[in-house]
Amino acid sequence: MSATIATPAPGTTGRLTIRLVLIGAILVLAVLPVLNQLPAESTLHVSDFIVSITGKWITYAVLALAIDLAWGYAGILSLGHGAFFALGGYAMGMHLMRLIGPRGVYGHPTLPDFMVFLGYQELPWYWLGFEHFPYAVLMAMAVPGVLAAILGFLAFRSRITGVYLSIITQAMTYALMLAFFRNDMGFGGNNGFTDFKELLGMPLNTDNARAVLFYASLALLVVAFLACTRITQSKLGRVLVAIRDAESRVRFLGYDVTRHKLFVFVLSAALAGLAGALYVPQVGIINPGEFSPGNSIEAVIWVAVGGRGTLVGAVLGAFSVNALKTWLTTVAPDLWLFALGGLFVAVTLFLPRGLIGLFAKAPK
Amino acid sequence: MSDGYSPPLGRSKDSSAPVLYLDGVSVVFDGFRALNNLSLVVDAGELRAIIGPNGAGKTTMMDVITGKTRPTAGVVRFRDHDLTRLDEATIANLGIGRKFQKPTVFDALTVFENLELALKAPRGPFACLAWLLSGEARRRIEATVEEIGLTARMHDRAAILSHGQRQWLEIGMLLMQDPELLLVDEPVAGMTDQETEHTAALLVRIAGQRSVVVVEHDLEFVRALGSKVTVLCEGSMLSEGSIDHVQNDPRVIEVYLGR
Amino acid sequence: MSTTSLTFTRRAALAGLGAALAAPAIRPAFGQGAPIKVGVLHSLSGTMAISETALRDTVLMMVEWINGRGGLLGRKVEAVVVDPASNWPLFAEKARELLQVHKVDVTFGCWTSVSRKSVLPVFEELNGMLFYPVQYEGEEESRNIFYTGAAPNQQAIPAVEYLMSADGGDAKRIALLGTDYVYPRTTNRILRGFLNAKGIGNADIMEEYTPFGHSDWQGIVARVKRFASEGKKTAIVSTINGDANVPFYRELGNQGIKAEDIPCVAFSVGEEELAGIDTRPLVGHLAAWNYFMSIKGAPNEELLKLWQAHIKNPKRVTNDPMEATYTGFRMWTQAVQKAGTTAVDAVRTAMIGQKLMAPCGYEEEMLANHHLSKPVFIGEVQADGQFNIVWKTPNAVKAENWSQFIPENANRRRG
Amino acid sequence: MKRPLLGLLLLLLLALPVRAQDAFTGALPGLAGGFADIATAVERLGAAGDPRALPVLRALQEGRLQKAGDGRILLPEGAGLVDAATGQPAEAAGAGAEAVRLNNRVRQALRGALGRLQILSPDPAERQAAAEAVFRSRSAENVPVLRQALARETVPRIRTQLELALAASQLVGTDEAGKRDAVARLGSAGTVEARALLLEARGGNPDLVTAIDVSIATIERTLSLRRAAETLFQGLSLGSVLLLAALGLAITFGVMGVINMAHGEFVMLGAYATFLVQEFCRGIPWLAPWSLALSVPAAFLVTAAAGALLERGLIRHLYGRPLETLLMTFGVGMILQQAVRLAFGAQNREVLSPAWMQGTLLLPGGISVTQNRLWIIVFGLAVLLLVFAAIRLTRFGLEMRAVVQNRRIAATMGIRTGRVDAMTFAFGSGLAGLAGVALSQIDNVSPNLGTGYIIDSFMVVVFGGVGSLAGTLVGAMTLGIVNKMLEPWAGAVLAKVFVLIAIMLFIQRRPKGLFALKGRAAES
Repeated sequence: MSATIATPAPGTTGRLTIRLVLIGAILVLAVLPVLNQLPAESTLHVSDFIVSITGKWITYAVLALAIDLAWGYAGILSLGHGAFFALGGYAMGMHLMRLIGPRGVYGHPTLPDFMVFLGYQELPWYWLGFEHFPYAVLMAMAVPGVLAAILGFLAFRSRITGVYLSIITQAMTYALMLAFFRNDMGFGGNNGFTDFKELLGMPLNTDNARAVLFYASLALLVVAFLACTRITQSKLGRVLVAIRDAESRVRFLGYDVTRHKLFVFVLSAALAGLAGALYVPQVGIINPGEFSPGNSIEAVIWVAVGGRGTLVGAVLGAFSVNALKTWLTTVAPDLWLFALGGLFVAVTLFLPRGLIGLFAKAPK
Repeated sequence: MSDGYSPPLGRSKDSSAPVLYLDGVSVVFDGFRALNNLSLVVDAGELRAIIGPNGAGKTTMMDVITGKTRPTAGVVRFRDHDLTRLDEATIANLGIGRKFQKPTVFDALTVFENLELALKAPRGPFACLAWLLSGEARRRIEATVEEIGLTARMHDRAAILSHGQRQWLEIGMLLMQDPELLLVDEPVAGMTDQETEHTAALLVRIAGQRSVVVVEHDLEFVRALGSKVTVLCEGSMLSEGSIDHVQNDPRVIEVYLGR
Repeated sequence: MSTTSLTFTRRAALAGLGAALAAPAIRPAFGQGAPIKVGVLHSLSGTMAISETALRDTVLMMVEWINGRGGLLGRKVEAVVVDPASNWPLFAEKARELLQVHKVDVTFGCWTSVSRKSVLPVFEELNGMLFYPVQYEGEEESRNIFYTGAAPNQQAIPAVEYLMSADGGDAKRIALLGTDYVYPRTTNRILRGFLNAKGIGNADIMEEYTPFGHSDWQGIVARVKRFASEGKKTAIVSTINGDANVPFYRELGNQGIKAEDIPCVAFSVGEEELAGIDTRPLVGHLAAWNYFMSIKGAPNEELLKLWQAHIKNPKRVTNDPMEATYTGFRMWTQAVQKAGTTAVDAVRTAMIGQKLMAPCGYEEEMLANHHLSKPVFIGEVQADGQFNIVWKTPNAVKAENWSQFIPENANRRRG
Repeated sequence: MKRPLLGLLLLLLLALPVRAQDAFTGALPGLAGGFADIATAVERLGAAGDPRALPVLRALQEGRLQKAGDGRILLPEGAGLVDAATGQPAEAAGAGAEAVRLNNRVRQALRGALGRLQILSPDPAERQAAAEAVFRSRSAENVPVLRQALARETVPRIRTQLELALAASQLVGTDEAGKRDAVARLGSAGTVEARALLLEARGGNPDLVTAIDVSIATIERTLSLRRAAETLFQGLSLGSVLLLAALGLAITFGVMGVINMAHGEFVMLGAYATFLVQEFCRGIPWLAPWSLALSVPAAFLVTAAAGALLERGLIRHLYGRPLETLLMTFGVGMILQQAVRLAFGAQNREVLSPAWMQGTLLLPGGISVTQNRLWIIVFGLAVLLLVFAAIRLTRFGLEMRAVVQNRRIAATMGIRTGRVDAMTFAFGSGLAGLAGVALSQIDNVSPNLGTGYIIDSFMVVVFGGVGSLAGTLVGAMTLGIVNKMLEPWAGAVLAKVFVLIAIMLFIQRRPKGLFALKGRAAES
């Protein structure tokens, strides 16, 4: 009995099966780059396309996890997580730009092409340090984290919740999008960063680099999943659920709700930033379009489709919606928006607990 | 009361000094005076019942004490602390627990977990993350569960409890908080007579170790508490004294009992 | 808790998807008679759909056209249409899908520079071939891309020269208005260098950028009016893109800026864009392109006939990027016939030096720098939404993708 | 251009038929040449002052003038063509005849020439336009004819314009006293055009520099005031667009608490409804001028119906779950956008502005405002008043407020709450359609139309205070004006970014917005 006290909803057996399923799924994913190395004639061969697209989806899954942690557990529906993801991406993008070095079109030793072009004489101060990989990774977490901390502190302190918070976070990502579109910001304007050459000494656009990035993303997903599971199963997780369901009651119990929400919001933003940092070298471009409010909403919808407040659902949602999108944009280029839009409507209407609700018992 | 419940340690109690002190408190919403120059003193270990018609300001008074509502004017003190400057969480951590009129428990959590959240312990996010349930804590929780009669339902989610059971669970949570002052808003609404009796006995037992303020409509229940009674009307104190005293106060009869 | 079904679903989802995507890849390599595949990588949804859907239709029209003539190398030509949804990373993903999964022989696609930049590494890595049909800022050259739109010296510079000529109104002051992205930024940088070289100082140049889809032009148009009141003949050079043009021109018309006083020459406004504007107040404003629908001659009539029949609308307009797509497609078919194969390396070699009597009425030639030689036309907006050509170059102009007006290009090898 | 003044004077005063005929017929063949020849010919025709030049130049301006293969200039008259030189019908002219084309240089010459020819016209409107044209063409040769016109003119407005034109013409002449006089007069005109003329003259007249600078300073003072007024107008205009876009949300979100992410798409539907009404009216001549007016009810009904459908079909199942509603309506928005794209094509659709919404209106004090934006401000305020009246004065408004305040009690009073919900949502959606009508006059009518306004509208409602119409009005106007005030120094993008940040900070300070509902009711 006591063993189950801390872990309520799914019984021990349920948890075990979920674990087995997860381990199985991870193994299937992990074997993809290996199958990629098989000769193309082999029936088990997996194309580069599948590997690179799956790598991308894994980073989306991490983003979905981050959103689920904040929304599914603490009830913070951020429509600005795309911005945190993009900021992480920009941090990594800056690192990749610095690594291009003199190989740019204009051959400038330090300045990226677009700066040469806009007449910069030297690197702006905020670009300093990004030539170091650890610094870039740190920034990929710190910048979204600090932004989330500022925004969260102001909003949570003023007890802005629910749709108001959603609207504010949406305004945040919109403002960032407008700002990053400006070429004068020093982030490459509309084009953002592209034409990356290498990362950690590996030339990008090789099978090898793709596999390394794939495994790094997979590792991040596993670690993030375990960390989120740990959090949600701790007393903190239960406080978050309590906040989600009855915020003011938690205050009367003596919990400083602002701090708890801030903790999870900042953590979630930093995780989204890390996901973005792994996304960028895999897709080869980062630009302000990533800040567009629609992107953030879509990411939230992945979580809703999969089933919020379950973690597994977030991952499932990210994979299934994106797979569907990839498939539909090719087989039904004119009609895919109907299918996807219809899916969003159907899920919110008929599957309030998402796809996972089809299989699992009622979650928290 | 079960052995599992141990009185708080190291609490310096000056039984002569009042625990709660309200003086000249007014609350104005959009020109409507919800509280009008209200004064109230509750002593350490005292059990106080507050009655009054709807809209008399009972809940607003609770809101003011717990930091939910800021008074427009007046003094609200808990021991040495000026409550008008503090937020709900800080006030709760000073030792004021509140049970709401409409039972508010966390539906997604089990009975055990609800109590665990209320259990007096470090409240920060990192502390919560690192929290491990000690044997001592579990014993206290289990004892309280027994106290509130929910042992059989300890691992059921609160969502599926009956109304009365939710009332009890919330009282249990209040106990877990180990407060010095309990504010209890209509604890017996929706309870059977037997449960009501049980609750009255529990509150009487608790008082003495700590101060309890009970807001209630049920005069039988108030009588069962056998405590001093304060009657509120239109945001002010109308009458104060024993139940018999207030029941015979003509002003009280006019505005409340007489109707 | 039905864990088995969960496992099943997850695996099935991945496996099913893999099968769906990989199915064409499992087929045997193309033998004689297998269709030639043409990838179409234009946005059909999102902000760029407004411009790019017409290009998708153009490619489909050309595929129909070539099949109507018996196909290519005796094989059927098949279009593979995907929707990159105005999402730049999705462009890269779809490019990879076209090349690796659908094994397309050639791709026609992209409109914005950023989408081209996004797919460029993919085409280079997988040695694909992309035809890019839109005028752009230059400063690029990839062996895997053929640029069939104009380079800056084939559009921007002749247009400004015209403005400064007696016919164009003797402009001595230029307002450079653009959408804030790389094409306007680069073009304006080149123009600034050019204007400086022509003796127009920076005090007589105004440069202003607005975001995509900017809809409130009141302030900027008022500022241009003021800029024009400094006692020198002023002209506007607009690199405003897409959606923002309708509100811009409406404001221009409503604030009474007449072409006689302050002519505005645009590089991104063609017949398609004008279709959404009441052009009567705008008569006399200008656009510079390498093709106008109003050009006379058999090659253009052929294009118009094909297009209006394909789209089943006798009033539907053509524009410059459509002509560039058409020209690119025809040159590609010529090159494939010359090479006798669709293999990228062979076709690439065969492409250089391909000539075509293009709908613009001039013979265009694919140069070694993967750009075309093209004539330049200046057209005046007419009340019916068409352009009246008021100036043209005597010959096709060779593309300079590396502009001589950008100092950093001085130590570069000329393309 | 170098003909002696005296000759021109004689020409005009005596109008010697022989000489005029010479000048007129001599200039005509130039119209068959290249653009430079045409421009010269036009100038000569204008200078000649021959009455026969007027129809020729008008025909040229309207693109009706033909040139025959043999170089003759043909003027359309009735159904046929006449030879402009002889006035004889041109029999076999059709072959090889083509329209004489214009470019900006020709248009410029044409404007000056027509101005000069029409400045003595009996029609005051024509004289006014002519005086403006002569002002712009700034030629010293115009001085005598302007003096003549001034001597006759009685309409004060045209006199002012003529005086300015005279000053402009004198400024480029050689008469020093006249120039000095002109500088002073242009200074008092206080327009950008006058400033341009003075700046232009500054370089070539060293001894007038001081006088010119004084005049320019005078103009600058007038202009800076006028600019402030115009900035205010621009702000109000942007504000009125925001107001229209947000009013529907003020109902659906503010009153009902429904987050409708497809609101922008409803705006877009309204714009397409306007387009359809226009296309319908195009074929019916007597209806055509009313198409925009007809669009107002049509757009309202179309979007209201769409709204009612959305509410009854989908949203009502999600009451009490605002976040899910948000996600679902996002999906609805995607579907609507693509549906319109497939039905109408991705390209922009052309919605014409009626004549009364085109061009600029000159307010007292020389403040010029664009007509379309002025009307949109009026429209926005009118819609606001109607909404206010609908809520306060109608049975529907009463029921709506009742349902919002206490659904259960309203239901027990016999109000069909479901119907009221549908009607309220339809009402808010219909308002979005009205915004679409207005936006069709300033923005693209394309499937993406709505996406640009959705976030701004939400910000307006949240900033103004949810559930408060006054808040929506004040919020929209404040945002519009602040945005336009920031724009000149921050640029359009940063201005918007600053405004967004300011709103975000403001909401932290006052989570309920500018016009917050206070008290217990607002707590829940």
